[in-house]
Amino acid sequence: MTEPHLPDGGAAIATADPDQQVPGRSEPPGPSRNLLRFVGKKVAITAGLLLGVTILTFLLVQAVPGDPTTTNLSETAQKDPSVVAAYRAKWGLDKSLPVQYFTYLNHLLHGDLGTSQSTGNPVASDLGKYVPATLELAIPAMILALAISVGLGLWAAVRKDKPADHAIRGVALVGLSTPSFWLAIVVLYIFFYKLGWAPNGGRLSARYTPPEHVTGMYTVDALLQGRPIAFQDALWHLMLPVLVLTALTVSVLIRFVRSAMLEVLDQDYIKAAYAKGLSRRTVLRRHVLRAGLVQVVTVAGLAFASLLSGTVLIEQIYSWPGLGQYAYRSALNLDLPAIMGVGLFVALVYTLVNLIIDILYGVIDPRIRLS
Amino acid sequence: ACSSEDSGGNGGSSTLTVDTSFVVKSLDPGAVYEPTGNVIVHALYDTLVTFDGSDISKPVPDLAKSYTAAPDGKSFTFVLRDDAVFNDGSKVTAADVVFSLNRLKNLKGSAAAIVKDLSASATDEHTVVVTSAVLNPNVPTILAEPYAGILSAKLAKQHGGEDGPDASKTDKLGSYLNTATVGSGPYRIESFDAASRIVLTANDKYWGNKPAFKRVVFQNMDVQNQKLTMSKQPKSEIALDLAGDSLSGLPGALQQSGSADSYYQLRLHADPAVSEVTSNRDWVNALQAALDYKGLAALFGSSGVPAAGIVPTAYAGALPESEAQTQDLAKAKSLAEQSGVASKSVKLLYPAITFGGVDLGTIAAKVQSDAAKAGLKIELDPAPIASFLDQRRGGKVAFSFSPQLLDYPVAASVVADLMPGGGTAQAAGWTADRADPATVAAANKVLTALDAKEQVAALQDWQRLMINHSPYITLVYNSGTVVASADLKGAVYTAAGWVVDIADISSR
Amino acid sequence: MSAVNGPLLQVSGLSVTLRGSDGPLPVIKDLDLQVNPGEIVGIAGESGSGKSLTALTLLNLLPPGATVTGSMRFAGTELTGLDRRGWQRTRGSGIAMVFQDASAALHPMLTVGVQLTEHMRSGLGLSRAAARARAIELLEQVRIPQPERALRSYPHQFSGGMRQRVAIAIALACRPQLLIADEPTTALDVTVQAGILALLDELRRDNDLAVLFITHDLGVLSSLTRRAYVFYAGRVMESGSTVQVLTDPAHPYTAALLAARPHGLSATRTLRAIPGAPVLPGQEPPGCPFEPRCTFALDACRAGVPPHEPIAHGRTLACVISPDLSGADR
Amino acid sequence: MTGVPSTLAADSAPPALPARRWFGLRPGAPRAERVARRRHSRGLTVAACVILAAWALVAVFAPLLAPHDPLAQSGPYYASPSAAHWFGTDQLGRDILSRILYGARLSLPLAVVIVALALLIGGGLGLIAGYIGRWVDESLMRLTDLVFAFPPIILAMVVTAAFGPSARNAVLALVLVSWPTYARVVRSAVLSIRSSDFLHASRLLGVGPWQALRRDVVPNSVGPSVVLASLELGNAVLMLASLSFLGLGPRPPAPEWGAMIAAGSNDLSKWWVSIIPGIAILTAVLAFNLLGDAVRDWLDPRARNAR
Amino acid sequence: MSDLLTVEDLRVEYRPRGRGVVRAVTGVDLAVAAGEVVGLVGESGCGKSSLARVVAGLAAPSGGRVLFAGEPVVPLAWRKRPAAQTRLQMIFQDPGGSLNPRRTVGAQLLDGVPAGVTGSDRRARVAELLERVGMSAAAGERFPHEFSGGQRQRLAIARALAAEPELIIADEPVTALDASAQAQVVSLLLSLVRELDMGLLFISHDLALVHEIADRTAVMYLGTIVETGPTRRLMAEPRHPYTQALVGAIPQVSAEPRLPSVLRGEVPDPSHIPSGCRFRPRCPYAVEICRTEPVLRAAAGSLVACHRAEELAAVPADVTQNGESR
Ligand SMILES: Nc1ncnc2c1ncn2[C@@H]1O[C@H](COP(=O)(O)OP(=O)(O)OP(=O)(O)O)[C@@H](O)[C@H]1O
Ligand SMILES: Nc1ncnc2c1ncn2[C@@H]1O[C@H](COP(=O)(O)OP(=O)(O)OP(=O)(O)O)[C@@H](O)[C@H]1O
Ligand SMILES: [Mg+2]
Ligand SMILES: [Mg+2]
Repeated sequence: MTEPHLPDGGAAIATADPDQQVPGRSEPPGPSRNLLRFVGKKVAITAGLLLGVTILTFLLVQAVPGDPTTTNLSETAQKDPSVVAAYRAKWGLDKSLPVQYFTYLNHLLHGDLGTSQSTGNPVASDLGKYVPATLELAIPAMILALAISVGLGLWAAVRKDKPADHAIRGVALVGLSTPSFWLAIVVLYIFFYKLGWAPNGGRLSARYTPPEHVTGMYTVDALLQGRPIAFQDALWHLMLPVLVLTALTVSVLIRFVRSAMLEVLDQDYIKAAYAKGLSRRTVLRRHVLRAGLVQVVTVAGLAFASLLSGTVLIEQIYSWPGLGQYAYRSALNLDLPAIMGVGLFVALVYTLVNLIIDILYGVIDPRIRLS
Repeated sequence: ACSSEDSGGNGGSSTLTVDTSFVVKSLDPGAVYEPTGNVIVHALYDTLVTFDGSDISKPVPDLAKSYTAAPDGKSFTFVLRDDAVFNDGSKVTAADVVFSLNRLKNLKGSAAAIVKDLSASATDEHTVVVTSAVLNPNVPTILAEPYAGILSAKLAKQHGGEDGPDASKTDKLGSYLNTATVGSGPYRIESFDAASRIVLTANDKYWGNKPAFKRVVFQNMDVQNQKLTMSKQPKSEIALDLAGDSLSGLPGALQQSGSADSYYQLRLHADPAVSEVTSNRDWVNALQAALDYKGLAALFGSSGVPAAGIVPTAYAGALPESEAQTQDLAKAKSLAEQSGVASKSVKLLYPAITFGGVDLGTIAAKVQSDAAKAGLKIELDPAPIASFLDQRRGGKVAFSFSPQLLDYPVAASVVADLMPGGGTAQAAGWTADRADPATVAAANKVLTALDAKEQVAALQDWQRLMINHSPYITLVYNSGTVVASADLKGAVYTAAGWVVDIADISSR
Repeated sequence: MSAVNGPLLQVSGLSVTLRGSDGPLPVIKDLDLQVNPGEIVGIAGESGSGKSLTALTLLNLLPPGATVTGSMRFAGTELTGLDRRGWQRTRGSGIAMVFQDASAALHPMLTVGVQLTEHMRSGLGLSRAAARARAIELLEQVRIPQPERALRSYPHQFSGGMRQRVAIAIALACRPQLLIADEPTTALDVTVQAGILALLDELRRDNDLAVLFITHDLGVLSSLTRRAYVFYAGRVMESGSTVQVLTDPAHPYTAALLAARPHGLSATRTLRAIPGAPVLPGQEPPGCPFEPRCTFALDACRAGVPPHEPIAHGRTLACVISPDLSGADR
Repeated sequence: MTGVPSTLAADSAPPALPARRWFGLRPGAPRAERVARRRHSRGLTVAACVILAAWALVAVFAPLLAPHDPLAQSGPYYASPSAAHWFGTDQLGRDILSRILYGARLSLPLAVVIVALALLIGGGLGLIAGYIGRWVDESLMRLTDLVFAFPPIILAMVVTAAFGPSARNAVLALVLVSWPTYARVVRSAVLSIRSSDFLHASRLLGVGPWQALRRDVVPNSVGPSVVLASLELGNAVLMLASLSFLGLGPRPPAPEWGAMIAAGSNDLSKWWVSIIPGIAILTAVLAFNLLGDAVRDWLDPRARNAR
Repeated sequence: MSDLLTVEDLRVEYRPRGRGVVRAVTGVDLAVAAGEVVGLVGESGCGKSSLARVVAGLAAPSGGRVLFAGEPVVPLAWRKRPAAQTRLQMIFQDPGGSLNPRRTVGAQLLDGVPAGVTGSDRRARVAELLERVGMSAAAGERFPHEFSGGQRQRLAIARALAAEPELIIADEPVTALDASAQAQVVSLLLSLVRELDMGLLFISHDLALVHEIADRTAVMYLGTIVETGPTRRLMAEPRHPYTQALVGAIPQVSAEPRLPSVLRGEVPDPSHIPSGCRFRPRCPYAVEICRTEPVLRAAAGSLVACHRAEELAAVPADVTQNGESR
């Protein structure tokens, strides 16, 4: 059976052996064609993925013994068949499954994600509200986590087997072993309940009106609208959840960063850089970091995805009206359009993040072309 | 919109914060049904009649300055006051009332089932007659509930409101009501975020006494956070979901107000074809004797009350506390043995939620462990709420458990539902032929009583009979509680359905 | 660094011990080695004999935990015990190094231009423009076509041979006095190897560069170097002028190495393998490390490590028996 | 969900960097290679083994060790830690220490079951996809993409919410979200073996494709997935606890650690109710993680830096 | 002597993503007879391995034919290999990768023992094979990682021998080994070929090594064979300029050392093969006629693909560019 599709298997050889290329003689075919094909392929894959997500969620929710009418009508109302029938008719639940599905797809193609049965709003507008809330947690947490873990990971790698390394690895391991929701509770207990330094949840103190929806992120919007006090307050509310998310992400990332950096430190080109007489600082900053970033980017992308899901629990504890809470509630209420909306959105983010990673690879590592 | 509150933040006088955990699906009176929605809708829309504070014994005038009941108990005449205006300044007329009540009925929302027998007509601009197709002395109470809020017909129609028979299809008003208010209540909606934050502002055209707070912010907050927040003794803040054990350990300066208006009930299917265990009277009685009602009540902290009958203590007709059920393990054991099915285990279905501050799993686990002491075997079967309701509606669930609230604050409303032929009895397989005739007779007596006193006595008799002859075991009553910061007054809990009248709250 | 009379590099009694998992691991033992200005000196030996470690020791690039004893005098300065600054100054502008695998030794994500100029600016104190000018000059010197374009290219855009040329240019950038080349052609085809060898020889001549050339190919050793050291198990077995060592080996090990290699284009004959396997560090026999594999071994060989001593003008040997190898292969 | 996202472990095999050329891992020095493998702080591994063994013993002997019945009320509700109840009691007056001890009978075996099932299913599919290739491979990869595109907890949440909370459904949900990682790991191992010389050699000797699968492919492709599995054990404990925390795990009154944390999270003044089970999870997961690292170092010397 | 292996106009092409077609082998004719050692030399990337893999049946050719004992070689697929073709065996470059690390050496050798051998004879055969390659029978119990590179390569040879091959294709079998181990393996191979009267296609980029063992040698450049002939003669009097360059580039141990001669340019990318004579861009003798592609032909006492073979035979065989004597 060996090599039933040899050309594919051989691609690895071709990239692993770029010896044959000489500048000016054999540049790969023009980037524009490649880029087009690359983008086309990505779009096709994404579309397939999204379709898969809709089918998956649809089937999943249909397999469920529950019925959305139950959670969206009072118990008394459910005993009245005419009320139930009216409800089912309103939401199209009386149609056959394929019809329901294709109706949904048809709407989807027109950019309509449907209406959430549990909030009564268009799913798209719900997402518009909840997604920025989650991003407001996830983005700073990701940035902080990256900065911290790259710093500490590099430090640990450089000081391999020294006390600093042991300490960093130990803390990361403990972090990795800590249940996020538990950590969130402990932190809340300490900083809110005991010390009173932090608010207890929510995005903004009640006495402030949320800034008008521009980006949906309160801190950004407050700044844009010139409301420094609201900005401060929003920032203050961000503190604990971001702290917890950062801690978790850092502990996930550090070990990868460290091993990536160790791998790099072990490379001949680092020895060669030292052999040239460069200072340690230059070597670490210019040579080690740069090379280590390729792998950091890989895991960072994945860590971002996991961070998004980590927020489900954190949002629960910090009363953060984000995507995670929305997903949780929709799941419990079997709110099909909402679950699908969340699924689609997350799948989109997933492909987007992958795309960004691919692009970053290209930026960081010239060996990797768009292919 | 405005950035003024950034500066006047900590004064706390202008804004009332309401901490509650919510999912508000709609602020349309025709569709509202969840507690926070009711609180808000009650503040946005006036009703014909209402209740005063925590007193739910008798509806008092609101938009109607008076009402009279016809002797047949089927027809009620409401005379509107003439100074009431909607928040656009236009007068509240009988036509608005008729429009609102028709819409409520035809919209086929959650409340439609309650009002399906009612019809309204205007005799003149200030008089409305509401007629019930069946005998129903409780019509005024029903019309006090938030879902019976009165909309401005003109404004409603402008934004797609319909009251015709096919309103359930044609009405387009619903989502508009999340952003604007077409009522005559003390507040109007300022901003609506179904899951995180809802803000009300005072209606400056309000015809009655102006509310003390200009702004009310409903913050979505889970119970634990509410407790934490209140522990910090904030200003101008109330919490609505602290109940049960989460009330303990709160600072003494906080004010608590509550009344036991919900009941937690086990339902045991009476049909042997569904379960030979739960349909076994001895087994049911054994379970009834095995339960530690005091211990169950203690799970709810100070707010729990061991059940005596079915009707919670907040309502007229409740049995006195002295009659509270007690545990009798010896009796339970002997009944269990006698039943002959004690070796069989049965699944207890319940929704996997936290209600009234207590995780239902905890209560179910307590029931399970109490039963085990008498040798009765119960397996717990939590289900997502949707699937729970769906299964129970199917009428094939042997054994289930859930908290219950009254549709409107009259105890008799539960009777029709629980007696053979009622919806719940039906789902529990309790048909007339399986029921004890005396119990059925007692129920009918409650339903036909016209006089309040007579009704109370009948209710109590009925409950005493139900204890040993019905497929229901009521465990405890629990109280909703309003916890308010020390600087507030008027934050009283009402069992009337809207929890607390926001407009009544003011600073000391 | 000022020009000095006498040897450019004088290593004496150098020992290196690495940190192994089960304790210290002596990998280089009592090494004496000398490189004169402008001279190409070769080091040959089997895999694992400590050639690369010697090179790394000379640049203080050993893995953490390594201990170095003995003396390394370079251009009048003692290198053993130098601090970080001191090493930084020595590397690049005193001693430079070319690694075996250029594709691994060039940073894959930095342009040739950056890699070629970054140390020039600190090491030679050149301005950006001056560094660039010198870079182009260097690339021309190592015969890279289109040097301007090459500066903007990444290493992967070059062939293996070209990459090695770039690596050499980088090593030469700060005008080192000594270039250590650790098997720079082992990964290359013979035709490409020939080019690199010619280049190194030319650079030596033009720049008065001393080269310490490490290889395991005796043919390469013969064609390029003038003096040679034969390594085995972290020790020098013999040394002397390359021609003498290779045509008249004094040590049985050298002779065995010669017998094992294909003899180029002379008449076909069977290759003769050295019996046994090379010793691993930490597992040396008490006597001569080559004794277990040596066809001439005597009891005396087991008694102790043979001293490494001069036997004739410019030749040294570490063998107690000094058999007459003329009858043996070559 | 905390812990290493399982996808990380799968894809983190560093993009083919040149093998270590520098310090003699040449074919000629097999022993040196093995020496390098053992360069480890055995202390931590021993500690991990001790903790795990302790937990295993606790799980086995819980009935003997527990001072109280974990399901029965043995004290007042919410009693703070005391001599009678070392770790206090919970909302039903059950002894927390006893519940934690019994909890080990739940979390640890379930974690093992989750990982084993995911390994079996994912590994099996990955093996087939990698070996057969073509459309089989392509469709499997798209399927894994699909699962990866959902954050694991949301998918698990939907599944358990849909089918009702129970230990079985939680396990199924977690298997559903974790098999793709194994599939990918095994697949990529199979792909590299498929182009390996030893497979070619045995095929050339006349060994049939299925026989070769058994002899050459399977034994050589399980290594990485076993490493992954050992690293995932801790994560499985965490994911299970997370689901339980959301009320989607084993049913009450089962003493599941995550659910115990949830029970206490409503009221921080009863800190012992949630803090202590959290520590139980922490130690168990920590031990699993340490052990996973040790297994990886042992099976995969190349990754030894990644600790 | 009839040819055991016949390769006719063999072509191997790859279509890697993002690159043009890679023509790794472009029309090669080759034959190996029983008892004959044929060397195949050429620079890295010229297509040697591609050729070897197709000849052994590991991959299907893009064109041309490979006949083994008169039958076309069946590329491996979802079937067992026909028994007859197991007599064509291959030895790989990487001794670490060519043995299954998780099975004992003995078990792997057993795989190859023909089904005809049964019972205790099978084990005996394994011991015999191990002895034949100079290993003790006890080695069969051990795992590959317990051996050094040279030993592993000998074990790989023993495994190939298990199938009682008539022809062995060895793709750079000693490149990864030390000089000393190289010597061992090469001598072993050579003695086996002589003893068992097998054919051997010995692929290497080390001309000196090929010179030691091959009866005939083919020189490959960019996918084609540019010269072939009896090894001794080919090395002594190379006719193709490329062969000359290869020969000249071998560093010699000599009492009068001289630097090896340099061939300019690089091996071009097989996805961009120059037109005409593919060696033309690097050839010091290229003239106008070289713009047309030469074919392999008998010229100047050799089979050579060069338009100017006769002319060049007249000049001393030295394409030295700067290989001055020192
Ligand atoms: N699977 C493949 N896909 C694409 N190109 C390939 C593939 N395999 C080999 N090549 C290319 O084909 C050409 C010939 O490769 P081949 O491995 O046959 O060369 P070789 O002579 O064996 O080289 P080496 O001496 O380096 O082993 C090279 O340019 C190589 O990059
Ligand atoms: N970091 C290390 N830890 C332990 N042993 C090491 C280390 N680096 C090298 N060694 C050992 O030291 C010995 C000498 O290694 P060195 O790399 O100097 O050999 P070499 O002569 O350069 O071999 P090659 O020809 O393979 O490059 C070898 O046996 C090697 O296994
Ligand atoms: Mg070396
Ligand atoms: Mg090859």
